[in-house]
Amino acid sequence: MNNDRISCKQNTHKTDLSLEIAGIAMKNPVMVASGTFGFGREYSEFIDINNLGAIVTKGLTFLPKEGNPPPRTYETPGGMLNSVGLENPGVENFIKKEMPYLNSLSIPVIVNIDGDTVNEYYKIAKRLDNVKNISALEINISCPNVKQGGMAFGQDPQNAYEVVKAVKEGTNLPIIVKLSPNVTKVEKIAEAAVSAGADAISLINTLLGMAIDIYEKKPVFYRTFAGLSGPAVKPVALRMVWQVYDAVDVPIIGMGGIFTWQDAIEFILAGASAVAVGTANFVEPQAPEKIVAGIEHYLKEQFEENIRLNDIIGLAHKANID
Amino acid sequence: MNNDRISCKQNTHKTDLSLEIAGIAMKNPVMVASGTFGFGREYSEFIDINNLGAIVTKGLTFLPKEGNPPPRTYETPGGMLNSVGLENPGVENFIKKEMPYLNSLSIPVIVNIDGDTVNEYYKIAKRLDNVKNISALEINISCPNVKQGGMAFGQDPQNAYEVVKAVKEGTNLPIIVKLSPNVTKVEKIAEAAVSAGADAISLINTLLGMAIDIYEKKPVFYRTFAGLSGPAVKPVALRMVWQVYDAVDVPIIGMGGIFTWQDAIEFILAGASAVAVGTANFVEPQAPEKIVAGIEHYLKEQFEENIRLNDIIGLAHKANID
Amino acid sequence: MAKLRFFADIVMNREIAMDIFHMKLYCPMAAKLAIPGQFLHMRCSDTLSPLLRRPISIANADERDGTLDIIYRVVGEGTRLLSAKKTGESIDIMGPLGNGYPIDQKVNRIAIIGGGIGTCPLMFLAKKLATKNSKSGNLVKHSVFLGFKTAKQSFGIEFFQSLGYDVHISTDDGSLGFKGFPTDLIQDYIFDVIYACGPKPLLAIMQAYAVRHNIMSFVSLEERMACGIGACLGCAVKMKSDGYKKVCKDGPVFELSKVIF
Amino acid sequence: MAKLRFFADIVMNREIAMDIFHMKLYCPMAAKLAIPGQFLHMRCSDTLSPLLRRPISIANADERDGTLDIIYRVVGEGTRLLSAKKTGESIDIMGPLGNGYPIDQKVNRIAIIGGGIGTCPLMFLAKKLATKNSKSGNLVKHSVFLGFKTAKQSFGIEFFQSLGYDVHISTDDGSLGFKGFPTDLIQDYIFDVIYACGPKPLLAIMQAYAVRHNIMSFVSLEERMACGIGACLGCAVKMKSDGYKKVCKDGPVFELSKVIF
Ligand SMILES: Cc1cc2nc3c(=O)[nH]c(=O)nc-3n(C[C@H](O)[C@H](O)[C@H](O)COP(=O)(O)OP(=O)(O)OC[C@H]3O[C@@H](n4cnc5c(N)ncnc54)[C@H](O)[C@@H]3O)c2cc1C
Ligand SMILES: Cc1cc2nc3c(=O)[nH]c(=O)nc-3n(C[C@H](O)[C@H](O)[C@H](O)COP(=O)(O)OP(=O)(O)OC[C@H]3O[C@@H](n4cnc5c(N)ncnc54)[C@H](O)[C@@H]3O)c2cc1C
Ligand SMILES: Cc1cc2nc3c(=O)[nH]c(=O)nc-3n(C[C@H](O)[C@H](O)[C@H](O)COP(=O)(O)O)c2cc1C
Ligand SMILES: Cc1cc2nc3c(=O)[nH]c(=O)nc-3n(C[C@H](O)[C@H](O)[C@H](O)COP(=O)(O)O)c2cc1C
Ligand code: FES
Ligand code: FES
Repeated sequence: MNNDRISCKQNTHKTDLSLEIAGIAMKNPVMVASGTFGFGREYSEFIDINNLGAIVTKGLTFLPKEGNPPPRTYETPGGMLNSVGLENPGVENFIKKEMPYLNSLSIPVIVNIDGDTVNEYYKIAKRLDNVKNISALEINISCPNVKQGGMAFGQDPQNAYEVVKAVKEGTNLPIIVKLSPNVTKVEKIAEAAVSAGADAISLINTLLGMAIDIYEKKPVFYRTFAGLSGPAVKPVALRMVWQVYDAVDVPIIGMGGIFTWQDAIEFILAGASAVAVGTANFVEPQAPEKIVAGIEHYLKEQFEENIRLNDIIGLAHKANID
Repeated sequence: MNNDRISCKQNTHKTDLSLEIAGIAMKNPVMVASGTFGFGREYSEFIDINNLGAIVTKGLTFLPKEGNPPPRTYETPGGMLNSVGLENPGVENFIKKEMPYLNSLSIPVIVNIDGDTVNEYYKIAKRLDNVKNISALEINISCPNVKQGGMAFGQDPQNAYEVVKAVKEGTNLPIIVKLSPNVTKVEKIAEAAVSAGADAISLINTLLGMAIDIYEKKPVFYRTFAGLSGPAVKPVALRMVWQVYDAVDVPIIGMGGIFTWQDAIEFILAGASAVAVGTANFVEPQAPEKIVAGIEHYLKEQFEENIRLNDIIGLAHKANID
Repeated sequence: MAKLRFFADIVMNREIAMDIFHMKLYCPMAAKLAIPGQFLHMRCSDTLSPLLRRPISIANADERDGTLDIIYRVVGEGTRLLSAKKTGESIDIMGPLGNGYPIDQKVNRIAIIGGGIGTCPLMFLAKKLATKNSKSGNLVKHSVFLGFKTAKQSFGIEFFQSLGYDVHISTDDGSLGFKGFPTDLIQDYIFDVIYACGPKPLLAIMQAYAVRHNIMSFVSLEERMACGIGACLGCAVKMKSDGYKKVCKDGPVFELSKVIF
Repeated sequence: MAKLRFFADIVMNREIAMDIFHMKLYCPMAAKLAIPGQFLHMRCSDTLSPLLRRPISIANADERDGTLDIIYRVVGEGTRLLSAKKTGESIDIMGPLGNGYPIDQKVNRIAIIGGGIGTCPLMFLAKKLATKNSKSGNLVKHSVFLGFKTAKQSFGIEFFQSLGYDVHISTDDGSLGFKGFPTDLIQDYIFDVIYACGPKPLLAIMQAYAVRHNIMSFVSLEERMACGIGACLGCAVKMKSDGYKKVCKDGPVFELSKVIF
């Protein structure tokens, strides 16, 4: 596979974690996953957000969305289910109330967008196109917790193609397409997204799961199904990153169960140019910062001087070929 | 949905756990999952196997199979990956060396079968057709750990249909079809299997996952991918049982991460007539026995007298409709 | 920028009633910041099981000796692991989190009403109110109404008494005090402000009562939490207007009249 | 039908060398059944993390006082949790499992060779061999070759000496005994039977040595395990003929000459 998916700005440090994905310049490859970090503000009491590679916002819809009735979260072995249902202030309120804070950050801001229809995706993209300080859009075609749209777009290559195409028409911003793991062949969806113009692929969104309250004798969640995330899903996420790396030539942002720097390295060796930390934030707010430090340490310990992050992306595929 | 998927033999006890699935009479709904219980002998030093509802053997191929190189197992958060690769003695050795012990048990014996080709499935089914004391065949169209066949049959409705059809031609034994969770719409595969004559559906087999050794910088497993099982996958398994229950009218055997009786009850309320315990056996050999006791206790505590297991299968679907 | 995340030393952890534990933590910074109604988001294990943190109310905080108290009931895996922790171990906490009870009202007659483990945040509240009243020279007697399942699970009674409150007790089985619910007892009195915490049925009755008598009331709510700080939108509770609020960030204390039960 | 599953009481659990712990368990039935080379399959936590059991060799068993000893190195989550267990707690074990070393050979010169934590099963073996020899009046001196990373991680030396063995020590860094590997030391001697346990490179060298000198040799192998009893086929090890064997059931002890490394 190719090594030039990301171009690294070389600097004088021995280990250079900086990279550029789809035109987004990041000082390290560790982002936070959409929906697990609000619009950033809340975690500023726990970490220095400017230490992250990039921030990804909670999913936005065109109009405000109230979200699902409680309960919205439920713990499972090694993971959790969520059914937030894309509660969000809508694109206008976002621009008015959240962008000012995001503008104050020195790191790239990636806005996660979601729609019920292809046209809604188009409209949000268009509206965000001329907003300053947005580095890229992440198209969520994989949300399992809404009545319409969401995951359905991510389960069929043709649907995925159309959404991406529409967003491309609405904006000049780089486009990251976020895939659903609830498919037979994730690489087919990735290929469709890339052929429609995706500049990068992110995966995985949550696995579709559920829980039943055995005393109430009914599903825990109002919408019956909910999204599974956390360490439990890591082996599946890693496998899908591997498959997509073999299938497409755009950079991959890997996520799903990343808790430690060792997890992050697994994703990078499998083919992810960057990683995103989701559920782990809830348990260990410093997880992203610790992961940055761990990656740096790993590079220094395991490779010769002047190694670039770039050099180890997808490295495990080569071992495999031998 | 219908209540007559299973017919319960009423007896004088207050809680009657006995049931009949696809013509297999079981004294309780707790089975063990294929590949986690060998051919039964090993666990006889830890539990009284005759207390189980039924035993399901390790997957059999027509000829002996050596299996995959080590490592074959790997622990993950709340679960494990395996890549055994269907090591088994082949159908003739099975009949000669393993059936005598299985004959000595008083519970139904279900034989799990696997093939590289449709014809191999047919041949095994035919060979086992006239072997005494086999209660049913479970067709594994979902093994992720072999080079050919296996899961590929379970990821496409047409392929699934053909395998089941062929097995039906080879045998008069009841047929359970074991589905792969690595699909976009599991209910479509279930429908295909039923239309080809499946008498019952079992699910889920393992989720396709992987792990990378960050110091060796290569995949942990020789075949790169491996199968994820254990509590981590339970929410996904439960969701799929729910979906298949809504789609087909044959009994369902639910499995995937069942550890406690509470887990088993969740599956039953979601629509499983019986459950199978897999990975949990490794950790808690008495898990199946404890689950039987727990189900009995739950029925007594939560329902009025004379409740039958039958009455609560899929119960959570009704709550949902209200 | 205060980082609200600490590794606190466990000074004490012992069973004070059936399945109810009292843990004292040494954590000067958190003790200094804490106000009644806030909670700690606690990691119960350093493994991945259980995964998420557990929210537990602050039952007391002593700024001078730098300690925080929590009182919790063992109900599942997380609280079971908490109860197994030993003096001298340290524990990973986020907090104090949430908004806390407003206590600046100039009022005469205060009622505090709690059910079971809901008593915990009310203890800290009672202490702050008592301090405030003694400072302001306000000597009006305030009332506390507490309900427990059974005598064996009761706790905190002497604490409220020692602060000078008029304490009314009920138990479901009549093994201590009135047989019934604390809401049965309160119906005879009238107050200027009510502070409540407890199971939903209790709170729903109190809501009706407060609306009927037009009493300003504050309630601390519970909901399943992931982040505990307002980032995941996981702990939604529906309000009569304004849609969903977050228990962890907008609450856990809300105006009782606004909540939909 | 013996049920090989017990809740054993922890009699002792303490660090005996850097990161190396010695745990003594009270479990009369298992102590009675155990033979050298067998292992216990231990649940390190009563939560789901870590999920699987961990195989640990039996380092000693005393039928009279009903105890078993294990010695383990803290390398990951499971062994870390083991090391945190306290006297008086109980622990869930399956065992004794596996086949054990054959010790019925009528031989004069025995070599025991171990590397690091591989020393553990050899301790129990040495004790059994010593008992057998003293019973049979066989007074030939047997040799033990042990290799450790560094002096601080060494253990068991006095144990072998007290049993009357001729003990040869090496360390990777020369901080104790010979600087190098135990395989360097053994090259000067000739034996009738060799018992080995340790890292793969050590075993591979020993295989070459044993084949060259045509010495009957037994080795205890390690492989990742799920069930530990032969049911999952997870712990495969390739043999020169006969395909894969199961370390847990067919082993962990194998004839050294038959193993493919
Ligand atoms: C703001 C707030 C303050 C609280 N204060 C106290 C207190 O002072 N003392 C006390 O004993 N308990 C208190 N609780 C309840 C306490 O959080 C739960 O009892 C605890 O999380 C149960 O965890 P577990 O692992 O033992 O139980 P499990 O049932 O195994 O927990 C499973 C999951 O459900 C969640 N959960 C279970 N019960 C509750 C609940 N009642 N509310 C919210 N989430 C729940 C857990 O956090 C966990 O994510 C408070 C809850 C909230 C939201
Ligand atoms: C038959 C047998 C006897 C053993 N006897 C001893 C002993 O007496 N003392 C001792 O310290 N160690 C012994 N080991 C190794 C011991 O099992 C591992 O060190 C231990 O499982 C590590 O668990 P962990 O959770 O601390 O490490 P982790 O690396 O976190 O474990 C992750 C997984 O890998 C497996 N694993 C890790 N290392 C090994 C290994 N070397 N062999 C097999 N599986 C491994 C674990 O069992 C677990 O499933 C023995 C292994 C076997 C197979
Ligand atoms: C509470 C919660 C809310 C989420 N909301 C969104 C969202 O709005 N948009 C989106 O694309 N993904 C959303 N996700 C998915 C995560 O971004 C991420 O893809 C997933 O959780 C897997 O990563 P993890 O295992 O590290 O959490 C959400 C996940 C959680 C747990
Ligand atoms: C080690 C191992 C071997 C397995 N072998 C088979 C097999 O031969 N045939 C089969 O149909 N399923 C096989 N499975 C899948 C299980 O039967 C079961 O479907 C899966 O593990 C999910 O259940 P669990 O989470 O309870 O383990 C195997 C699973 C494991 C862990
Ligand atoms: S728990 Fe995350 S927003 Fe309240
Ligand atoms: S560990 Fe299961 S067969 Fe050896």
